[in-house]
Amino acid sequence: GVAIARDQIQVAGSSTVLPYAKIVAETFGETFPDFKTPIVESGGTGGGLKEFCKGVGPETIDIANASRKIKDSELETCKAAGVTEIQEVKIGYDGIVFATDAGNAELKLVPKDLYLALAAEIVVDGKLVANPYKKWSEVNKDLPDVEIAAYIPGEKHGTREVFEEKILAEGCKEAGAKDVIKGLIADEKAAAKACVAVRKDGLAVDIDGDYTETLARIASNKNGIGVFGLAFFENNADKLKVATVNGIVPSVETIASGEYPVSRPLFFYVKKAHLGVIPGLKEYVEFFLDDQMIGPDSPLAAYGLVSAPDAEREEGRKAFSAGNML
Amino acid sequence: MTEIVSSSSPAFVRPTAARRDIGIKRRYAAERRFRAYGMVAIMTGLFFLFVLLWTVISNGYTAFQQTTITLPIEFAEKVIDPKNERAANPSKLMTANYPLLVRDALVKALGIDPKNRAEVKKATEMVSASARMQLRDIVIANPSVIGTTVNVSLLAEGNIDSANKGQIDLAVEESKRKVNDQQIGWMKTLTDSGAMTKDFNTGIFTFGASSRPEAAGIGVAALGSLYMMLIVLVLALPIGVAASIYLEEFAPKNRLTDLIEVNINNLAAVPSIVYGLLGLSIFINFAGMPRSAALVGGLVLTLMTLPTIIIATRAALKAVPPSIRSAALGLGASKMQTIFHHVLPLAMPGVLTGTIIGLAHALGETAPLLLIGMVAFVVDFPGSPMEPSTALPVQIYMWANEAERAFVERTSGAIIILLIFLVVMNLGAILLRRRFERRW
Amino acid sequence: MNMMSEAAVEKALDQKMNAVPFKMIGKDVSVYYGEKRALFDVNLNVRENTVTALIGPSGCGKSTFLRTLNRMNDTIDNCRVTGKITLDEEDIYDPAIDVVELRARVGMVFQKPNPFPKSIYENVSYGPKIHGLARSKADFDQIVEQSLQKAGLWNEVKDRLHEPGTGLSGGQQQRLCIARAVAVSPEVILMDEPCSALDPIATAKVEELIHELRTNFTIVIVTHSMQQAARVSQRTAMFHLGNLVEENDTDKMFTNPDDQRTQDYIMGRFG
Amino acid sequence: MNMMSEAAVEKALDQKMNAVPFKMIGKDVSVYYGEKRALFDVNLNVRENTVTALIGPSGCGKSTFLRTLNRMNDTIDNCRVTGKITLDEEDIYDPAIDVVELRARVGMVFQKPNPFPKSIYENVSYGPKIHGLARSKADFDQIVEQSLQKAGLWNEVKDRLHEPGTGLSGGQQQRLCIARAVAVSPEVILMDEPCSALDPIATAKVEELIHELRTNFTIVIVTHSMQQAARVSQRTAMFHLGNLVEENDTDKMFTNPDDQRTQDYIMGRFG
Amino acid sequence: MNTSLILLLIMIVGFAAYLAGRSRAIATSNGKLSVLHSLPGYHGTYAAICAIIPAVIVLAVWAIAAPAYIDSGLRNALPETVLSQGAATAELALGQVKSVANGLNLLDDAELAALNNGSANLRDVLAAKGVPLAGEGEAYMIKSAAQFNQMTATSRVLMAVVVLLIAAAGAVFALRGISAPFRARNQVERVMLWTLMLASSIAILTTIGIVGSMLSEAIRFFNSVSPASFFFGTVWDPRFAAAGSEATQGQFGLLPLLAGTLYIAFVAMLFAVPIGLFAAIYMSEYARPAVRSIAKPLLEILAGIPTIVYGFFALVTVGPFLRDISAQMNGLITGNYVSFIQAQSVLTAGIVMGIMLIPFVSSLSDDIITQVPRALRDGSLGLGATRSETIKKVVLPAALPGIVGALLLTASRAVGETMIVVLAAGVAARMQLNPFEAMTTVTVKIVNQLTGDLEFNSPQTLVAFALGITLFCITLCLNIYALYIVRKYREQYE
Ligand SMILES: Nc1ncnc2c1ncn2[C@@H]1O[C@H](COP(=O)(O)OP(=O)(O)OP(=O)(O)O)[C@@H](O)[C@H]1O
Ligand SMILES: Nc1ncnc2c1ncn2[C@@H]1O[C@H](COP(=O)(O)OP(=O)(O)OP(=O)(O)O)[C@@H](O)[C@H]1O
Ligand SMILES: [Mg+2]
Ligand SMILES: [Mg+2]
Ligand SMILES: O=P([O-])([O-])[O-]
Repeated sequence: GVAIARDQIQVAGSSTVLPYAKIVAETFGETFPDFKTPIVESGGTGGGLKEFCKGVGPETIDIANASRKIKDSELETCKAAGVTEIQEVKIGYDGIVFATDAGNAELKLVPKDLYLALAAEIVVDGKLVANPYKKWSEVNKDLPDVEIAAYIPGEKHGTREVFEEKILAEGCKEAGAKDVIKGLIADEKAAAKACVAVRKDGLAVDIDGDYTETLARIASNKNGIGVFGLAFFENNADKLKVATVNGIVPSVETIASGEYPVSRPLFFYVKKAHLGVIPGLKEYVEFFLDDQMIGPDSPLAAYGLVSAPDAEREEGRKAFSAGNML
Repeated sequence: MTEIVSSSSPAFVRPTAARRDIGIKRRYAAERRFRAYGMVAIMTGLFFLFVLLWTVISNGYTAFQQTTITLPIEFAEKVIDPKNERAANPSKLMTANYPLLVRDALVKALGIDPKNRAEVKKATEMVSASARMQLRDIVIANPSVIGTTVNVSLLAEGNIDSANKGQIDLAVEESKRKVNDQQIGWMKTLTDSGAMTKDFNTGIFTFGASSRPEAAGIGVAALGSLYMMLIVLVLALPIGVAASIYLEEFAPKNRLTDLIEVNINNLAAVPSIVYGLLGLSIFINFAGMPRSAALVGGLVLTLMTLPTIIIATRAALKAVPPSIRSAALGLGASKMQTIFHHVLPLAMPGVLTGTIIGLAHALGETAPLLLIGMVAFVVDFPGSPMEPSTALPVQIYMWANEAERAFVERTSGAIIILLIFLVVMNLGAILLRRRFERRW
Repeated sequence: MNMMSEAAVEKALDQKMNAVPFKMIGKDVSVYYGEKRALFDVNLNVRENTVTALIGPSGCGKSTFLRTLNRMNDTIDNCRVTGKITLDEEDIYDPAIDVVELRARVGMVFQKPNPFPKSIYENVSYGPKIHGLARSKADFDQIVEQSLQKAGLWNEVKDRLHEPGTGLSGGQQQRLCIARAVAVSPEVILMDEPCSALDPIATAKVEELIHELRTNFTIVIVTHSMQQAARVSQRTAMFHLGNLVEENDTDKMFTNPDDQRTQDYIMGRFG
Repeated sequence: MNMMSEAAVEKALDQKMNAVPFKMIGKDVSVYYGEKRALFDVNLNVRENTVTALIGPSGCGKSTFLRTLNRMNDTIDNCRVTGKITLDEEDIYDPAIDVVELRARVGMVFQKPNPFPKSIYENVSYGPKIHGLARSKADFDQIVEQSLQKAGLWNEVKDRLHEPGTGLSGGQQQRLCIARAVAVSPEVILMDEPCSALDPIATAKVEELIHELRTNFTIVIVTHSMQQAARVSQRTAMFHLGNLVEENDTDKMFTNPDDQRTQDYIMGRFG
Repeated sequence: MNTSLILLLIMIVGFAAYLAGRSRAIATSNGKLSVLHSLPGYHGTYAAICAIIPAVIVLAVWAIAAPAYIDSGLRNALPETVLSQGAATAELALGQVKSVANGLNLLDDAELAALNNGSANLRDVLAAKGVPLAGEGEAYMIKSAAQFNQMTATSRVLMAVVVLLIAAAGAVFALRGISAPFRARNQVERVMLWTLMLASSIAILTTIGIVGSMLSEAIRFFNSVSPASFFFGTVWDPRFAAAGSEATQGQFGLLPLLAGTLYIAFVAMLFAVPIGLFAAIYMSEYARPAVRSIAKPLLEILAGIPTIVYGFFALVTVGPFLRDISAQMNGLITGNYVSFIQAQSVLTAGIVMGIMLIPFVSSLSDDIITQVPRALRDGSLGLGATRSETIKKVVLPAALPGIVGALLLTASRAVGETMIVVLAAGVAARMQLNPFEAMTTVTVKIVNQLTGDLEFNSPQTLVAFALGITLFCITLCLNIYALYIVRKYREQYE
């Protein structure tokens, strides 16, 4: 095809990062009138990275947003296609909260309870059996006496992995199921997976859509518990009641400090070869990394991004200007 | 029966004929039931349409209003261009600190202590961040305003807008809402002074995408959809009709054409996202067309719409009685003439229905656009179908997934606009179809 | 009904035509197609167990009048009927009347043969089926065979009863439509040029059928053949430009018509 | 052609029929509808400027044969023709032949009237338009008027030329189709029972038309009326069960046919 | 001269040829058009075709081939240092050269000279002209760019000349061939026929494209997952191996998805077909024209409402409604107010999808039914059939081939729908028969596996391609079967 140098940055990838990238892109366009506002596509981390790894050149995208780290196999594919110089940029953290309808009493959750309520199989009398619990109160009598209904991120979402790692695996350990499972399944990986398998009898519902869908489901089933991003929750705090995990109320502060256990880092990946070729690309990345954008007092933080600690941000800026590559 | 007529029966006196029982009661009951089914069917359809429209409109009509705050803005030279270098370097005007002007005006209007940083921040948050652009455009358009004070209507920030329209429940505790009590007080002050008003929201039609609800509009999306629909109409209708004519009228009836027929039916069952995959690999990767462009979107939607139009057209062509064809052929019209002069006009209602339904489908489709990069954040208006743009359903989809409350009504507002777009688009076809409809 | 011999009935009918009761009475019937008026105050009565022939030049309103008799006009969008038509003293345009029953009692064979795109068998069994005139397969078989035989089509189609009726020749289609109408055994049969596409032999068959039916049914037939009218009918009505010119005993009509126009038409060059 | 007086032509034709050249020659024509054979090795020639009548009982293959003459059979899916048919010595089933041109030269009036669902005017002007027989509106008007006049329909429709042709009475539709075919002035005109729905006067008009056309055109007509065949044709062909029974001068045919079946058919009860 | 201008010129030549051809034909006829084999319009069109089509073909070929040719020349002429860095770098460099070339066209002679003697910075000069340049730009680029500009210009001029000559030649050729017996209509119709054929070949090309764009990735999927476990597997759980199995691979059982697809489509059809057909019948047979002309377009709006709206309708309104009403019903009967219909269920998805599909059935069928000739209706009514009997026994059978087409289209749409299912029936792949519980469809999984966080080259994503191809084949088989059935049925009648 006919390759003509582009004058507009193209970004694709995670829908979790999208709202942040949008704010940055819009502000960038306003602040740098010489450059066009970047195009930010949504299409999922996987889809974004796939486009990213198509090759180098103006007909390929410049930046892939990701709500997880790039995987080794993806990196390989990238390199094979000539995308050898990739710069990884961490923009901050996404807090993951549990919430229920605003009309409900406050929920105090611990990983163990969540594990027992949502796991596919739990240990009863030293044996793995299909999860028998139907109500939260059966799991823990302090929890409400209502049917279990949890709206958790579907497997297409990066959040799911975080949920499994930070909640289910943890709960599995706390409930003492991990040792039993290890005794039953020799393969370590398989054992770890068995710990985080979610029940499929309809009480735990996978949501492959966005948080709007989770919100709508809670609206139609007031007893449901949903998993949200912190930003989304904050915008709908009047409709939702957030649950504490291990007694900690999720907030920007508790997440940044690491007190609140469930969060994940957000990234984007830049093609170094495009820096300086695509007009404004370098400026865009620098603008993004500026404290003006991702600092604790920035619009992204106002939207709900959990800023990385000062040192980490500084390090990120240095790494980028030094041209560090994966 | 007819117990007869003999010569002896007096004239004009009729024997009462014993009527045959042809189950008339039962059949009429069946007839009434059948008719009722039809009515119920239409009513059901219309009922659902009504419910859907009602949901959308009741949620969305407020999107056509927007809260604005009219403030006397002092375009102070010491803020905009303290070193007076705009003559030499016009770009200075582009990057001036316009938000400061807004802040000063607000502080004055609300009577806040400028030193109280927390309060000032809360107050400035009430005005949309797009005020920067708004003021910049005013200054660039007319640099002579510098040094004067002008009343400017600024967009209120999304949450303030929502609160002003009553969409945020102000009864819940302060920490749980995006608008705090102080801001509510200010809102009242501004409303009372006539500075805060609700106006018709032209922005929703003219703005491009934005992360700020108050500055977000469907302009880019509508333009993108317009480009795509034009492409679809210009390509899919003629190609679809041509293909149907060939298959229905000319193609020899053999295994191959059977295969093509089945194949076309099958294409209708291909999930729309697969057309996105096709577009990505053929138009973008192979033919090198640009990503996120309405051109590619239009082509993909054309391919997606074709089966619908072809199937509808073929069905309509099939239904034209053979006597019409014989009549024309018998007069020495060629097959081509017969088809274009007689058969096609008679099949036209069906063709147009196919087009209406196909276009409606194409207009509302998001999934295939995902893979060709049209589900995106695009601020600048596309000057041509080659430039990045989005589409109406994409905008709806993206707004539906936004966290801010103000996007909820805008989502419904955008759906209303899409439906209006749909109706306008189909109107021509519907009128045309009525002209072609006739019974014989 | 078979108490009297056929000959006796015929004689009685022929001799005392005027004493035969009216099966249908048309009073001041006018028909409009949109603006255009197609019939002008036609007063025409149809006598029971009689064959009434309608004659007149093409476009004079014969089919239109025929259609008013079983309200087939209702199906034409812009068609409007005024006046009064009764069947056995009941006003058939009374809103309370049941069109379906009316049409079951007053059957019709159309001018253009219009077989259903179904098999020959289904074409004929259609009427009996919807009216519940037969139950078992055997009953249906019998009705189909009888009706086709009456229409003189049985021999030609008996081996292809399950082939589509639309694949027949023009004349065969016409006879199929006659068989279809006869299968319902209506009280009155309206026939719009039933022999127009038929060869002489088939025509003779149909005329024979009419003759036979007449003992039990009332028949109105539109024909362009004066000979046919003379052969099959007892009463003849002559239309011209939407007016009923004359209605009379057939014998009288063809020998000594009252109206000059009738005279001219009948004596017109040939028949 | 017009150098001779009409009467002279007629006389010449009548006397020396056998000397008249063949316009169309059918040799061993067989037609199959799927499995079913509808014509069996028919050898029938059509003479120039002659009216040839095809007679025979319903379903015997007259329409089928007629349709082979301008390849209208091609439009029936499962229909297959074998044998050879020529027009002016050209094999019309030759793949090189242009069917469209053939049909422009050999026009057809169908058994069932099938007007286009368009206005009367458009129905008639369609043929001339596609064949470029007229250019100006005036030309068209003239052709339309002439054709309708020839078909004896002008007076009835002259005030409603722009109303749909499908709103005409049966006989009017038939005449419209005749007018439509005549408007193209083909060399050969095939008419499948053109007068079946016509009253005697209209029939006379059409017969007159045929008579008139005959000086310039070749005509093949299917009819069920022996009288009509006798009146209008010079040659008559009799079909029976798909076979050509006899082809002969009309006079001879109706007075002294060679074949017994012809005799029986013609002498059949009435005509 | 750019391509669209040339195209415009060709069209003008074509139009002129049309006019000339027409008038020449008229002249040839000496005022008697009937001596012409074809109408003058056909002669004109033929001339236009001769002028336009060859020229446009050449133009298209040229427009594709020339840049490729120029590019390859340019690429080879890049400095060794660049070329040695691999193809990707070369591509980028090439892109840069083209930007430079673009910029050079905007410069005046003085600036060009300054550039050439190195006294001016390339990037700054171009930036001043509004042409952004990535990097500083190297000296060789100016030369390459100039060469590029020159080659492009030459190619354009040459192309314009050649193409317009061809157009003119075509026109002259056609015009000279005009004579009374010339079969222009046949020629034009042949071209039209080819055009029609070309149009219908697009359907085939689309199929090839669809299969082609999915095949290689599907094969990659089957390299890591055994086809048997995919096609016959009854568990869909891509991230977890079956309990007790040695494999660490997830389970990619197609059957639950397929079952869900067919089940939901079936329920949707069960809802849409009766409503749509009865609506069509009512509109075409009973309703007054005014009612029909309003109801029909209104129903058609249902087909244009974005599916996400339906999805939320199902999620927020229909699903909870069904759930609550089932609880009420259960309560009334058994005293136990537990809902037996889940908010997300096959039923919910089926109903909501059915609503969307109503106009597919109603509008298309309405057109077909209206097309049934009146004589058939009259025949039946004249026998004393009621309207409904006429419709059921005569009109519908006559309209059947068209209606079947409409139904197939509807079914196809039901199979291909995603968003409604996601929101109405969920994403849980379960294999069960209860319509009141959740299931999911193939298309849902295709979309979700493609657009998530999942690693893009793992079987979890690649399975989307396998699913796509499989669905394609399955619906193909279903369609073949449908065609077979329709044929068999039709044979009885037509
Ligand atoms: N399309 C068709 N498919 C099958 N058979 C047909 C078809 N058309 C005609 N036939 C059969 O072929 C034979 C000859 O038919 P044809 O129409 O030529 O008869 P015809 O002599 O014109 O009769 P009529 O005077 O009744 O019109 C008949 O038996 C008829 O049933
Ligand atoms: N649907 C219609 N719309 C408008 N005019 C009609 C319609 N049907 C018939 N006419 C007109 O009404 C008049 C009478 O028509 P009708 O069909 O009754 O004639 P007819 O006596 O049956 O003639 P034919 O012997 O030719 O069938 C004619 O002038 C005809 O053109
Ligand atoms: Mg009539
Ligand atoms: Mg015939
Ligand atoms: O869209 P995600 O990749 O962030 O789930």
